Amino acid sequence: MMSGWSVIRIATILVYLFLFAPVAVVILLAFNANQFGSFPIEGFSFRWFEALWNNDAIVRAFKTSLLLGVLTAAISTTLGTLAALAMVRYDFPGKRTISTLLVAPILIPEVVLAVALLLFLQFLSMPKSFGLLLMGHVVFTLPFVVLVVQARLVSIRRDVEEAAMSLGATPVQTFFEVTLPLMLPAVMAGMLFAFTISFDDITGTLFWKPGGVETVPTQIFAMLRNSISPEINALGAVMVIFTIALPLVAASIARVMAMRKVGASK
Amino acid sequence: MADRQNAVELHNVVKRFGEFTAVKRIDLTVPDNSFVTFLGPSGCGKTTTLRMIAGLTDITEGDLLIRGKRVNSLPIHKRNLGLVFQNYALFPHKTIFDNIAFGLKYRKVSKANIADKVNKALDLVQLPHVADRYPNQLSGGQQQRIALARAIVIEPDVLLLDEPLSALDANLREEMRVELKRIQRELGVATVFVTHDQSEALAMSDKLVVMNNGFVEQEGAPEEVYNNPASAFVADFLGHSNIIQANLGSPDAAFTQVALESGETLLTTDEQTAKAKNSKDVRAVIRAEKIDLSEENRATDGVISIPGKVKTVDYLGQQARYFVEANGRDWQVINPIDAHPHKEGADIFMHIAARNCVLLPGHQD
Amino acid sequence: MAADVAGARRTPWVLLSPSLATISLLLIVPMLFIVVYSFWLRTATGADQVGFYLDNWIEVLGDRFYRDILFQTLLIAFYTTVICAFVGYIPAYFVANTRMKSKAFLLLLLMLPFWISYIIRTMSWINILGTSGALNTLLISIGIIDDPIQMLYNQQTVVLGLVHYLLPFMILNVYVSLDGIDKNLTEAAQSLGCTGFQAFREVTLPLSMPGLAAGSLLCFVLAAGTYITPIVLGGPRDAMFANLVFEAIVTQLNWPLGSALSLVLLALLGALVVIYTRYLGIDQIAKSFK
Amino acid sequence: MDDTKRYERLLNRYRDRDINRRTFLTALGAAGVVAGVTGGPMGMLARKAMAATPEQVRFDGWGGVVSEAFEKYAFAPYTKKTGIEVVSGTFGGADEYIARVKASQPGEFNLAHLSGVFDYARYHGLELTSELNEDNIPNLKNVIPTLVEPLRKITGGTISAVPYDYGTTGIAYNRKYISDDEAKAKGAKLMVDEAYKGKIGGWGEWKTRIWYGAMQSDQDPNNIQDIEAVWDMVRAHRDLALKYWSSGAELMSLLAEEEIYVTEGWSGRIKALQDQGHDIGYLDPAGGLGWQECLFVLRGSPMAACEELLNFMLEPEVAIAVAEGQSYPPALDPQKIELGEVIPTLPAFDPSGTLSSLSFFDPAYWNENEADWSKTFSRVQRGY
Repeated sequence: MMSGWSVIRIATILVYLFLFAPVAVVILLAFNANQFGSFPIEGFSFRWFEALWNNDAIVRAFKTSLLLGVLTAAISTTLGTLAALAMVRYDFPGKRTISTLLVAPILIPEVVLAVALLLFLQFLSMPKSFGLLLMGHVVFTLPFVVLVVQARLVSIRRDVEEAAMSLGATPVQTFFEVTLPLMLPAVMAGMLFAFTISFDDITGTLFWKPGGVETVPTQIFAMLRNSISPEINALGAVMVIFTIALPLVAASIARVMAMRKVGASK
Repeated sequence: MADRQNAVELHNVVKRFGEFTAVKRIDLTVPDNSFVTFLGPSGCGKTTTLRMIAGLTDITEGDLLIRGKRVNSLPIHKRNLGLVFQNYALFPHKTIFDNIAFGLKYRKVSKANIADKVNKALDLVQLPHVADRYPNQLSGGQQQRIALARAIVIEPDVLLLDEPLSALDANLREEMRVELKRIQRELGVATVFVTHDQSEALAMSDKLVVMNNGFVEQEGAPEEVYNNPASAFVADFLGHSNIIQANLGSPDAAFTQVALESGETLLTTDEQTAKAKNSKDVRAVIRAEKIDLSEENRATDGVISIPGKVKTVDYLGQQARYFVEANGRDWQVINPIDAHPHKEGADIFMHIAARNCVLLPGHQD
Repeated sequence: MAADVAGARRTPWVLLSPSLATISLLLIVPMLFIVVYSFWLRTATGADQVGFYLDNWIEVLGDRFYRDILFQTLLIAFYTTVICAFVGYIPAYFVANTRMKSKAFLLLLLMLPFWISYIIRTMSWINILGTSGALNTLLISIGIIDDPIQMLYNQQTVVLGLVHYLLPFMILNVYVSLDGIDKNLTEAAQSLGCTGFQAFREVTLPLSMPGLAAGSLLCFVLAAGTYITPIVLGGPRDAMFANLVFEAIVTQLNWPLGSALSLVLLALLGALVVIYTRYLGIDQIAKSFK
Repeated sequence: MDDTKRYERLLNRYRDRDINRRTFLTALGAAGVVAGVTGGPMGMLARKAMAATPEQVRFDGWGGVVSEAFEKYAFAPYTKKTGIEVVSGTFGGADEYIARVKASQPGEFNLAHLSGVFDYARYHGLELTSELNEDNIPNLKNVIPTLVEPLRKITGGTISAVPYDYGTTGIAYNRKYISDDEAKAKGAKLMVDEAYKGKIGGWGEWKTRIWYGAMQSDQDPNNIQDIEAVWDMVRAHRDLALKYWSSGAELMSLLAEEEIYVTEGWSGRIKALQDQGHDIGYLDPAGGLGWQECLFVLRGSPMAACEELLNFMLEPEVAIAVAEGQSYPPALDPQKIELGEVIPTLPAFDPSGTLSSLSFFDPAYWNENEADWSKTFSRVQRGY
């Protein structure tokens, strides 16, 4: 008879398989020579990667998504970190309400958020712009950053900051010299979160993007209207590799930093 | 030359957190070069007071003076204080050198001078070889020394120590206590030390401030506070005392009689009687270690003996604590253990000298 | 110098103001605007008639159709949440309790599906479950079945897609609360005579409830708001409420009606969040993002 | 080297059949990439974010191969020639696009590749139509008149768009399971045949569903007498269908992977499937459903620049290249223009240039019922 723990281990492996099955299929089919990107696989080929590379629209969309994701991550991490600092380090009236408010964007269905903002803009007679798209992304990535950074900030002891100030650092200097380096892992995680959510977003982007701006998901969406092509799988594979590489690189950077901290003498 | 300056003065300082008043009107001075200890149970307001001096907590009412200047709303980073925390609060992401150099950097000290000062500080705390390590590579005691080095290297006006020894184990604590006192002497910096450990407080302080419930119960030299507690709280918090309701009797030749509630009569000095003469009720305070136990009655002039029976004995190393029943009342007695300690159930006599019977005015709470 | 003290009181608001300004301007104000819009009326040409009409609300609240779809949406969200809770608990428990050194790596792996395009992830189920998909091909080649089984395009596949999308949220939440439980507690329970499973039921499970609840809330809200999954993986009938919102606004250009529909969905999910905040606290969600 | 001259030399060589289409495309594409790279991503975005200025026009299309065809054969050369930049975007569907236009400022969107006369009428209803100066579009005379007339009727004599291509939505079936004879015999009713339960597909668009519902209940789709009978057919189809598809890609993959055996389909997509070797039959039933796509100019656009682009896109070389790229015949009249060898083989191609064999959505009739029917369909679709 199997022990309970073995059952749990096997079940865990199964859940992991479930989570990765679609990813594996996407990567597999990206190398399929078959026209429809379906099983059975009829031969190994790089043709879809080649097609992808030659597809200007996708390459452009990829650049846009990258830029959008990076800017979104930068802005929403900055805003979110400040907000998290306020929430963790200070007590003030209405804190509970504000805490709910900061999380609200992930609790409102995105299609509702998208439509509301669109209607509001039209009312203001404001044209859509890349800036608006960016701010839209910032709004719904903000809660994730706030939550991640907040959780981490709680575990940073306040006395380290007090020590810095007692030694003559101003609050701002203290933040950059002590607090920020200590919460960097959470800030990075929040940034990564914001980046990928932005990179992956379709609903809001469809509504908010100004003309001529396509992100990878909207480009995929448009491609689906007119052509089915394993290019989409190749694109998926590239994105998977790209997105897997990012956290892995981040993790190894974190490890190198940790190693340096622990040093050789231990 | 001017008068001897006070490093820190608190005048009528009050701290409220919302409805709760943590510090209820405190008046205190920390003289230059002195080692002042705030002693009290947790929640007594001692840490809050320290944090107000540091500038980590703002003051609700009253004035705070550092070196004669009112600094109530001066932010912490402009106060030039050395602060040592209970959990060291070393920067985990900086080397020991950078930790100690931190304050110097913000004082615009030149690079060469920084290195020089840091090395001197490391020498002072007797850890000259750890500059390149990170805090998590040091033991607790070493981290505490570094925290101290970091606080003193900036040559602070006042050194503030917030229960700096409580995270250390017993032996190390003893060692650091001596070390801390040595360094303080060497530097001559005015020091405020917060602790709930009475032995630390008694051993280290020039001046002891006993706090309770947001008030200063008593301040003074350690031996004075110890021998002559101003309140039942102080008597009980510092060491173990027997506090018994009593009535003052008529003055004898050299002593005054004190009739205890439990029936015995003790003697006390005129000095004590003077303290209580305006009060209807008095309490007699007899420290547990000031009672002499023996199997024979050794009453002499000025020493009363009370017969009793040993109920329990706790061995505390070189001492033993006895609970002695006399007239239906339990007394606590702490005596050194001689060749043969008293056994449970033994009939013994408690001897109490007149000078060891301290009187407090007022009624038992 | 007194300004510094006042400054300390102002600091949190200074720190919060960029976020609050962003959220107010891009979320609160537009939401209020949508409330106004829901009282307008769509005319025959597609233009909007400004005014105060209750027509949209009468239609949305009075029509069984919307109620039924709403119910179906909540049902799908409920199934998704329950499955996520059951399926997600196990790996969370494993990662929290494993003595393997690669705990962080296991967590990172769990997070990875987050980093993969939602559309592609959803669509790839077609390649797995389709008539000529991986699963059917496999089953036929090892001789379990002779003809492909029709697995796609029904409510189950919609739930499957949603579970796949939301599982990491659940696992993360449960993991955080499981990781915070003092291992001594289960040992104490066992020393008092519980079997391993009883100790789990008496100690671990109740203590992990907050994480489970936070994960469930996120799963439920996110599931109830989706519209792409039912389009890609659903059959003709499998629509969710967000699809109606999308249709009203995009296909029928009936923005006032779409606004009213949006608000119904929002009100319902909002109520859920308020109830949750009241009894469990939003902080629990915060905890899960350590 | 002067880019304009290079382009013209390329075009001439292409006209002289000196280089083939692929080479032509590659050369133009390379020019486009150079322009894109030197523009830089930020500059590109900043300019795109603004409303169109006379230096540029906004064009929105379907994306995928169609947009690629447009960019390579029409926009890049046009920009080289005129210096006016064409900012091109894509939309996922006509409905999504009209929603975006409705929420935009005048001038934000200029040109769009829109489907059908019906949408043209919708845009007119939203007062989004403009008035083209036909003198600036000499190539308009080559366009099939029956495609232009319905547009004129809606906008009172003037036009706001030029027809560009056309196609049909016919019945596509898998020959492995359904013979040509059976398809011909059953026609539209093939899609409500119990025998193929679970193997039937259909477009999840209300107009098409109602049109086919009318055919299945033997009514004239442009004059439905018994709408309940139509809804019954829509319901019957819904219950037999496996999936409503919502994109050309889905249509193709459903048929190619044999998830479904029969559906209605877009002629160009089915042609593409056949070219890839799938044994798919395609049938336009009697009174088959035709549609046209036009290049629409929205109110508030820089008219002269737009008109010049339209004229350029109607150049036979450009129109034919685009048509071959997307497998839909161009709107050019085969009686006036030599369309080459490929175009006549495209499904729905009408060599007579009259399109008299096809039926189109009567815009007035369908617009009148739009609000009602689209909403009802939304319900029927979900089981009501």
